[in-house]
This record gives sequence, C-alpha cells and structure tokens, in this order.
Amino acid sequence: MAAETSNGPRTSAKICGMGHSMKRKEDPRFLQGKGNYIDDHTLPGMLWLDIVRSPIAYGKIVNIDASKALEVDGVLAVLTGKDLEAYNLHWMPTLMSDTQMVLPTDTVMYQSQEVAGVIATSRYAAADGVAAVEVEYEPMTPVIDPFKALETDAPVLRTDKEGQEDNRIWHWEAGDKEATDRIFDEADVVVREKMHVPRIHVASIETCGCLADFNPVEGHLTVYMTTQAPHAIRTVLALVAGHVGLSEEKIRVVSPDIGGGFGGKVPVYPGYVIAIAASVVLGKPVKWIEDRMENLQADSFARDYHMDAEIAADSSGKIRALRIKTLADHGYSDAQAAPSKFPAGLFSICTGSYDMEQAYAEVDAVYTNKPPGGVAYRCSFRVTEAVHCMERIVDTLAHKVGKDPATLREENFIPKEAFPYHSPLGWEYDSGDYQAAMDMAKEMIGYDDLRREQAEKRERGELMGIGVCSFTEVLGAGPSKDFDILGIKMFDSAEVRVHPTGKAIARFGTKSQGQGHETTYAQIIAEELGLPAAHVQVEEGDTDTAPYGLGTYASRSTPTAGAAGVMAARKLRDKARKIAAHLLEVGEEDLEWEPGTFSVKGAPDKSVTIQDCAFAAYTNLPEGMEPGMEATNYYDPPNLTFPFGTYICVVDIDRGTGEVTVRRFVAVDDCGNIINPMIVQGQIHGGLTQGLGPALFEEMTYDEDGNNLAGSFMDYLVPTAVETPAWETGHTVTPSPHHPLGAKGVGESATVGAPPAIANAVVDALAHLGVTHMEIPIRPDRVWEVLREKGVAI
Amino acid sequence: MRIEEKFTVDAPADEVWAFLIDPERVAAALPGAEITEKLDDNTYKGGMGVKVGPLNAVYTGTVAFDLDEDARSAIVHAKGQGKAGMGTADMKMTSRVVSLGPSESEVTVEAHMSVTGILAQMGRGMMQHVSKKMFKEFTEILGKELAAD
Amino acid sequence: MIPPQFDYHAPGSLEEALGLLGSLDDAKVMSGGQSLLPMLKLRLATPANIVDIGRIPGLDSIGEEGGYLRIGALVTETALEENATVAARYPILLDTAKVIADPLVRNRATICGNVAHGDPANDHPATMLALRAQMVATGPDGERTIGVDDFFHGLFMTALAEGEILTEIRIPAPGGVGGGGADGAHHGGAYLKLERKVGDYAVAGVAVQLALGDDGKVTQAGVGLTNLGMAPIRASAAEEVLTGARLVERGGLRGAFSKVRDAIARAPDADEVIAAAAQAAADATDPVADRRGSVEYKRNMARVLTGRAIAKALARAGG
Amino acid sequence: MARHNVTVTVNGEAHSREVDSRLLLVHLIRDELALTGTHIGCDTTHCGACTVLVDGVPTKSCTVLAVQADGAEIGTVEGLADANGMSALQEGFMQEHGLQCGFCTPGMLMTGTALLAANANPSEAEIREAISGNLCRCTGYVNIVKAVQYAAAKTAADGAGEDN
Repeated sequence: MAAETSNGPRTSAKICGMGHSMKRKEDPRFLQGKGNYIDDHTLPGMLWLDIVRSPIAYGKIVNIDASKALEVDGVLAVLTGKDLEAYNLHWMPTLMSDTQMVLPTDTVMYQSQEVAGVIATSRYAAADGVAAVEVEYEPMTPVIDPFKALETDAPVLRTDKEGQEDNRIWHWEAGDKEATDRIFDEADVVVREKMHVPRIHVASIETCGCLADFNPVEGHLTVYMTTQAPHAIRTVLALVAGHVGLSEEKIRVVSPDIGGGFGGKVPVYPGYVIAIAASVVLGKPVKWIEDRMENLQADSFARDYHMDAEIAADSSGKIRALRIKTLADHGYSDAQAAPSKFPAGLFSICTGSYDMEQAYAEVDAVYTNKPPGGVAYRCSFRVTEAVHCMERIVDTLAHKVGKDPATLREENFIPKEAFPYHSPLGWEYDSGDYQAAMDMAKEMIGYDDLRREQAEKRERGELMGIGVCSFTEVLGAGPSKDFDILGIKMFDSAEVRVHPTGKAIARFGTKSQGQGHETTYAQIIAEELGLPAAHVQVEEGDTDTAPYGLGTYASRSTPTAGAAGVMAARKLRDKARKIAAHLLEVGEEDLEWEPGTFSVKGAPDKSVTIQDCAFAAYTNLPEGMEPGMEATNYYDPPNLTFPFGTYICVVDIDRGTGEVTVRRFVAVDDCGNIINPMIVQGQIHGGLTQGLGPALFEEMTYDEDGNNLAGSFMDYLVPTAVETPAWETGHTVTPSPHHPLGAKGVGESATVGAPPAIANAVVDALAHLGVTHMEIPIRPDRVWEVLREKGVAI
Repeated sequence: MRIEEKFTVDAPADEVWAFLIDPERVAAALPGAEITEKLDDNTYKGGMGVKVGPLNAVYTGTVAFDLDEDARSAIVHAKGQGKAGMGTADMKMTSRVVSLGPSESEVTVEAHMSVTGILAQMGRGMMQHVSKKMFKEFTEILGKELAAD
Repeated sequence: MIPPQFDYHAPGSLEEALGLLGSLDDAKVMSGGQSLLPMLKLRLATPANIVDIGRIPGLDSIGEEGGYLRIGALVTETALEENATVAARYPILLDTAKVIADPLVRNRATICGNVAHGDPANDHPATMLALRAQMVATGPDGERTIGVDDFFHGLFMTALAEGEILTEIRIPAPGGVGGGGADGAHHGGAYLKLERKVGDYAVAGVAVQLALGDDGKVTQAGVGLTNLGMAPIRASAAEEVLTGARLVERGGLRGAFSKVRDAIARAPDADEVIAAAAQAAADATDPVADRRGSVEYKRNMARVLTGRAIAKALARAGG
Repeated sequence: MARHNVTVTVNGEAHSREVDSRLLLVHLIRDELALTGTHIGCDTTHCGACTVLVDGVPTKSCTVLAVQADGAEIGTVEGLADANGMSALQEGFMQEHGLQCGFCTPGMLMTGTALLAANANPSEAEIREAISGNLCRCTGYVNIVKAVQYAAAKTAADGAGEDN
C-alpha cells in the first residue's frame, strides 16, 4: 500500500500532484483582502457581546451591579452566572472530562476569568457596558506556585468537585519503574537536570471569536467560530446544550478562514458559550470577538511542565535509561486538548531518537489559580516538553563524558536498520534514518569549521556556541484503538466527488488555519486521480457539508485526512478503471494507469482520460454500475508517524549585556514523502520562529498575586523580522511505511526541535565555564547573571 | 510587593506615634487619600486616588488599625477596590516608633502590598515607583507637620 | 479595545488650541497620538476632551536657525530620521529615533510628544539631557523656555503647566559643520538602547554627547539615562568624570579628521576614564526590578551601555 | 458626545460619514465602509495587522481616530490590484509563499508597498527593519523578505523593459 520514496514528482506540471511546489489556491483571496475571517462576518440585526473579566486571581464575588451598564445607550442585557444557572449552562465539560465555569455564580478562579457578558447593539456600546458593570470582590490568597499547590497546607481550589481533597488532578506514568531504577543504581554515569518548559501562548495574530445565530422559529443554531475542530465542537455543543433543545441536527458549525490556530482554537472557551446562550435567549445573532489582551490573559495557553530528568549511561556515554519526574501546572481546570487516554499527551516519546534499555516517566498534574492551560500548541500533545527535556539532558551527558554533543547523539541513535523500532515506553516508530539527517545538517552548517572557530574565540574570550538537536516527533493521532476525544475515535475523513466535466470537489473533516489545505489536498487528489490540482476544489469547516472529522491540530491532517483523501480517490480510480475498460472494450487487467490516463497495454494510442471516465460515469455506464463519481473514506490510521530531524544552531553572546544572537540556524527535516515542498518549507520556517520565541523571548509569567505579567504584546514578546534569523532548511526523505503516500506530517517538528537547539547552543557557549543548563526563555538578564557568577561579564 | 523604609523625625516619639495612629492626619499626609466614614473605633471607610500623568486610578475601601500602644507598634490594614474594573489593592503596613532622643524618633515601616488588575500588569514597575514616591511624600509631610507643632 | 467617550477638537491655530485648553474641562493635548491612543483604548486615561494639534500649520518644521536645531511640535520621528541636517550633525538624535517603537509608529509619533509625555521609559528625554536642549512651552501668556534639567519632574510629570503645549525643542547647534568648527570643538554623540525586541521600552538606554578640543580633552559632556529611575536621569557625576579628561592623543583628532574614524588614538588612560564615567552613570540610577531584569542587572547595563556610548561618541567626534 | 463629518478617499473613492469622536480609523474602514481586508490583531499598536496607507504613509489604523483622517487619501489592501491584476508585491507574496493564514498579510503588503515606493531596491536588513512593526506568526519572515525582493526585481525588470 505504501508509496515508494519519491524522487521528484511523478505527475506533470499540469496535473501538479505530489512533489510540485504548486502556488497556493487560497492566496489570491488573502492577498486581495477577500479572506473571510470571523470578524468579517455580519448578519442583519446582529448584537455584540463583550465580557466583564476578573481583575483578581482568586476570590468571592460579593455583588454584581449591572444597573449603570444597563443605562448605557445601546446596552440590552447583562448576563451573569446566575442567569446561565437557570438553564444549567453555567458549567461546561472540558475535552479532558474536567469541568469549567462558563460564568461564575460565586467564585472567580483566575485573573481575566469571564464574570459577566454585556450584550449591546454595537462594539462600542458593549465595551462601555463592560466598563460600567460594578463587581465587588472579596479577594482570597491565590495558589500560583504549582509546587506549593501540592503542599499539605495548600487550600483546596476545586471545592466544587466532589471528593477532591487536594490540588492534584491526576498521576500518570509510563515504563518499568523498577527495571529503570535498577539500571540507575548500577550505571557508570548519571546526569540530572531540572528544567521548566514555561507557560506560553499561541498568539495567533487573529484572536478567538464567534457569531452565534439562533433561529427561534426553527430552533436551529448556526455558529460561525474560530475552531480547528468544527465537528467535534458541534457534538460537544449538542452534549452540553441538548437539554435546552439544541440537538445535533439543529446545530451547524462553520469555521471560516482562520487567522492562525496553532492549537489555541481547539478548546471551547466560555466566550463562545456565552455568545451562543445570548443568541438563544435573545433570538438574535450575537458576535463575540476577543481583544488581544483577553486572548493573552484568558485562553490558548500551552506547556508549563516542570521536569526533573536523569539519564543513566555507561562511561562511554552510551545511554542506558531515562527517568523523568514531572509536575504539570494546568491552571484552574484540566481543559487541555489531548486524547482521552493520554492525560500527559504523548509525553512518552521522551526517549526520542535514542536506543536505550529502559525508561520511566511520570507526571503529576495540579490545579492553580491560573487560566486553564495545556493546549497542544503546534505540538502533538506534550511532545515539545518531552523533546526539550531529552535533547537538553543529552547535552549534559555529552558534557559529562567529554564528548562532542553531535558525536554522542550519533553513538546513541536508533540505527536505520532497527525500524520499525519498539521504544521502551511502548511506541512503534515507523521509519527513520537519523544519521542521514545529522550528516546533512553538519555538512550544511560546516560543523567542524564552527568548532574550530569556537575554540579560537574561546582563546580570545569571546562566547560562541553551537547547539544540536536530533528530535523524533510522534504525530497523526490516531489509531482508534487508543485515540479518542470524549469517546469519539480520532479518525479523519474525505469525500471526493468528480463532476461530469472532470472537475472535482473534495471535502475533509479537518480545518486549515494557514497550512494550505486547499492546495495540498487538491494535489493529493491530483496525484491519485490524475486530475489537474487546479480543477479540484477543496472545502472544509462546514459541518453541514463536510464529512465528520476530528479536525486539524497535532499535525494530523496529512496523516489522517490526507490519507482518507488518497483512499477515497483510489476508490474512484478503481471505478474509473472499470469504466475505462467498458469504454475501450477491454478487460480491466489489460489497462495501464499513467496519472490521468488509462491505456491498453501494448497499444498506448488506445486510451481514455480520467475526465472521459468521469463523463461516462454520468452518461455511459457499464451495465449494473451505480451512476456517479463519488467516494468517501473514513481513515483510521494503523499507526502514528514519526518524523525526525537534526537542527544545528550557532549563537553569539554579548558579554556585556547577555544578549544572545542566533547567527545561523540549519534545520534538516525528514517528514517522509513531501506533497508540496514550498509549503513544507514554509511550515518549517514558521515552526522555527515559534520555537525561537519560547527559546529566547516568550513566557507567560504571573506574580505572587496571580497577575498575568505578559498580558499584551508589550510584554508577550513575539519575535519580529529583526530578531528572527534567516532560516536555512534541508530535507532527507524516509517514507512512512504505513501512510498511503509515505508522508508523515510536518507542521510541528520545527516548533518542537528549535528550542532545545537554541538552548543547547547557549549552554555550549558557556559549557567551558561549567554551565550545564539554562532555563528558557534565555533572556539577556538570565545570561548576564550567569556571566557575572562565572566572572566573565564585562 | 514588599516595601521597607526607615526614617528619622525631629519630634518626640510620643508625638510621632500620636500622628501615626490618627487616621485623619495620616490621610492628610498621603496625597489623594481621604477618610470618609468611621465604622468603629479601629475601622474606617476611605478612598485613595492615584494620579500618574494621564492615568487616574481611584480606590475605595476600608482601613483597619491594630495598635500596640506599649510597643508603639501599629498594624494598618488597608484594602480597596478600583473603579471600572481597575482591580484591587491591599496593604498591610507595620510601623514602629522608637525614641532616639527627646526630640528625635525613628520610624520603621514594613509594608506588604498586593495590587491586582491592569495597573499591576501593565505597570512596568510603575507601582513600585508610585509607592516609593508616596512614602517619600508621606515622610516629608510628616516631618514638616511635626516640626511645625 | 475601545476608547471611552470624549469630545474631539481640531483647532486650526495655536491660539485656538490654547483657547480650547483654557476653556475645556479635563482636556488632553494630542499630537501623533501614539502614546495617548493606546492609553485611551486601555481606558487607563479617560479625558473628557482631546485637543488634536495635528492640523495646526507651522508646527512641523525642523532645521537649524539662530544657533539651534529647532524641532517643531509636529515633527515625526520619521521626519527626523529623514532629515539631512540631523543625519550629518546630530547622529545621536538619529540613533534615538531609530530605536523608538517601530517604523510604523514612528510615522506618526512626534519627538515633542515623546518628551512631553514625561515617561521615563521614553527615549528622547535622555538624549535631550545629553544635548542640553531647551523646551519651548506655549501657554495663554505666551512662550517660555524651560531648560531640560528643569523639565522632567517625575513619573509622567513635567514642567508643562495645565493649558501649555510643548511647541518646540531647541538643541544648541554644534558650531560649524562636520562636527568640528566655529566653537573649536569636535562633537560626537550616540544613543544606545538595550531592548528585549523591536518595539520594547528600554531595559536601559544611554545618551552621550561629547565635545572635544583639538588637544583631545573633553570640553563638554552630556550623559542622559532612560528607564533607570522615576524620571529621565542626568548622570552628572559621569559628566564630571569626562569633562576635562583627555580621551584622545594630542593631535589624534586632527589626524583622524581626514582618515577613517577608527584611526583615532585613545589616550593612554582613556579606558580608565571611560570606565569611571560608566560606573558613575550606573551609580546615578535608581531602577526597579521588573520583567526586564533585576535592579543589579539594570545598573550594570547602564554601566555597560555608557561605556559603549562614550566609545561611539568619541569615534564620531573623530570622524 | 460630539459627532463629526468625516470624508476620506479610500482606494480612490470618496466616502463621507458622520462619526463619533472616538471611532478608530480601522473601525471606520472595516465596519462602516465594509472593507474587511484590513485586520485587527492587537490593542497596543504592536502587530500591524491594521496597517493602511494614510496619504501614502503606512499607519496603524487602530491607533488613529477616524476624525484625524478627515480629508486623507487612504490606501487599503483592496486597492492594490488593478485592471492588470495583482501588484508586483502581491504576486511576490504568492510566488515566494510569503503568507500562510493570511491575517497579517494585508498589513505586510501595505508596509511593503510603501517601502518599495521609497526604496526601489531595499536590502534584506532594510526590509526586515521596515516590517518590524508587523508581526507574522506563521511564516518566519524569510519568505516575506523574498516576496519584497521579488517585487523589487520584477518592478526593476518591467521598468527596464519599458525603457527599451
């Protein structure tokens, strides 16, 4: 079933199948201001929702006085938790089967929590209404430090949950603890690092929002919303609001053009629910558009893993075992978006690219007075944390045994011939050739020359570092035996219909947020059917028309929906073959397939095109054949895919200020067979930049009172073109043996691989001073503190 | 946020102590502060306006005094809520007066402040500057007032 | 984010503007609006009236006249950046403008607005201190000139009285052309800012303006500091260390004048003098710890940047 | 509160509206004139998604009052293409894959258009500096730089062609 290694495209430029850098079909509308994002939607009679939010992190609501707000011209209503309580809509379930308030009835649990909704006739009136609502609070001392949250005298935050006696949410573990401990006891070398992958934010340039339109006459709800998973959202809405009459056939969720999602637009946030509730109550369309500060302070948070990692190795640096103890700060609710059976996501990929005997990982999740966190930000569920942990501590090991970090990696790589490889924590890696990626990266950056330059600079007292990261990703969730969200299996789907004139429409259960699905999916169909990709229209995001799917996140589109598209197209090709045999009056077995054309073996001039077959499907069918040219596939992947790569980064450090400059960064990725090289490179550029951010700039911090200190772009430091280096990319191709196109998915590798590469480079620059670790983000002041401590600050 | 200050006043300790435990006089020495109502012997209602350039924050709330006359030590607990979603402010201040001579006293102040909301978030350390400035003005006025007595 | 309600006024003349400021309650002057509008959107400022001086003719000129570089109230950062006189004779101003916010903000933001805002995190105030600029305030009773040392009163507080508008900044012109001339001195200045990324307020910023005689001795020094205290700071002690010190070998400047700027020869003890001045600048700071770093870090950055800014100013004085 | 008559010429077409003092230019463009290509991405003048040309000068329209723009010529993304199709810069973005989700793109295009009008052949450093007030979360900027270079080269080649 699997495809061969692709060496360039097999289809013509006209067909533009896999391997062509087809220009994107979505671009003309985006480039001419004709995109159709959520805030571009308006409906007649539309009202506006704006939200009153808590300035405090924890406390009782003494009183909400809406009287002045209701006097504001244009303000129609102020909704509170008490109002929603009447409909039993003041709480909602999270994707992890925890609960979360929509609006509070008595207690606020984090700063910027939604406290009341103001409905008005305009954006401006709604904002004035928000400013006029007077809420009296009785502040309580918040629990901000997750370690303190587990102390016995810590106040229990989730008193609403029956049986919850402390702030622990769950404990998860993987691997053989005893066997791992035994190796640690006898190992020649043990290294240990404690590290924090801090809370960060997706910061897509478009915030979240929706336009809820309830038609009271028909009892029908249409919700236009920024969601990466429209079908799952529809089901959740039906489950949450079924009791007020919103059953699933009466709900239509439409996800329009999305201005960046990165995982932040997977969960259901209270604002959506308040807008829907307001529309249902008022019988009018209600629009809610978050502003940037609300977005940065209330939703779309990721990471926040405190990890204590150890490697056991022999004296030569051969890794024998890995042990990680983790504390996960989830904020006030476990509202992360992970598959149900994976509370710590796919963290067990932490053994990475290295062969070892045993591993054991454990995670304890805790509640704190912060907004719910843990969205899979450009990450296949905690893979970023796992990779950062492993790739950092491997460097510590290299330092300890006195080996070059690239060499130590090479000596520990899972060898090419060991695939499919069974990792100690239970994964079956599909394919890999880690050395090839390493070789290419070293070659591209001139590794040996850089090491020489570094040695010379050290002599002169200059600080330069070279960082290596050889990550292995796991993505494409996932096989239905293990993967579900709220019980719904994580398959995905495609529906392909070829019209009589040979043009097609293809619909998918996923939803692009900039990845270019309209182009790559068309290329997939073109590859399989031989129709020009230009003739394939791709649609996603409307639950009334698209087949059911779990959506786009965790790099799952190509591995799941892309594969579904292949399978659906192949069904059509099989049908077309029958039609071709009919038209050419030969047996099916006498036909040869060239993309776009069936010809008779030995008589190449006797042929029909796929377009001929499509026309015949409506006009001239073999007897007994069902008319039409349409196929659907729900693809349940047999396994996940395991893309990998090696990144090498060069940094220079200013000994005066502690500033780190990324001088060069080479990223060699292997994502299996490539559908559109241009788009793949674009994904990598973007992912690298979203790795640069947390490595050097971005962090959501809170003070002891629970104030969010990075609540605007003034302090949440998204890199600009000036801070971002000119990325250099390369590729090796190791196809996935089980994906029908041999593709693996690529959206997230770079976000995962870049932070440890940069951190390793900084540590490498300082390694001769005895530095083994730097916490990210590696801010100038942090570096300077180290320089001063080591006596090299000038 | 913790603030610690120590300063000397050219006045006898008893006079300084009397000043520090008189809500009206304390309020008068804090620009922007006012006492609006006495709730009981130790508790008052009041307000505090903080004006910094174009920014104008107004807090209303309560002040409670807990006095140890013998040790000349006072714990003042002020808490207030800002207008229009400005957030809350809470300050527990312990001040002690020690006599350094017949007409010289030393005042030590240790305050713990919690400020929530946009001023704490967007302040760029502004609240630290503001509180430093408030203390400075307060001690100046205190010194002047008592010297004038 | 939506601004609160206010009344907007766009006077066509300075007189009209002053009249409005005198008659309206709770009025705020706006020029480029790049500081004020964000504060309005955050509802941190809620003035009842805004007097937009942006349409008043004659306030947007920049140029040398009567021994001063005169910068009108409506001169934008971009206009300053594009001004040939500034580029040739006031590189410190160009340095400063180029690190303020981002190029789009600078298209509207004004130099006078940056100064009048009284924000110690703004960049021009330090440079104005180093350049010993004069602020021209126009009020109902006419114009008055305020020395820069008397202008900044504290956090967002300046010497501008209610109803007054900062209509012009006057910077004493270095004599002659090309940095060395009629006053016999060689002038050089530089502004250095450490920021976390483009568009950030300074972790620390340092402005240094030097005048040197032919003998290589500093005849006048100006050192201003950004975001290192409640107000912009003049590092007087650093200026004292520098003034009178010989930083360049005798004849070094003359020789360098026609050669490349790197050719200037530092005097034997110049490094010590610079280090002492840098330390004196650090000692003049009173920063608070925040997300940009600790008090210790910021003090040290004042030291590091002062040293570098002096070196750059020296190089410019030589070339 | 006071209302003001405002007339702006947007992409060559004059529009008059009576607006509140506080109406932001971006809302005039998006909500009143229904030109939704101009986006809003932040509240603090950092992201540049709302960049338009005001009398040829790239400006963050979320930090300008509509009344301040009275009488101005406004250029938005909708006005970049003409009868001959997309501008060289728009074409550059398409050819060099300078956009992904497309949300920052209109702002980038307006900034880039102004840059090229002032500097026909900008260096990479000049391009990066010019777009440093426009945040992009998808592309990593490399291809945006290339898109501007593409447009510069194409315009130069077209100009050379005309000269011949």
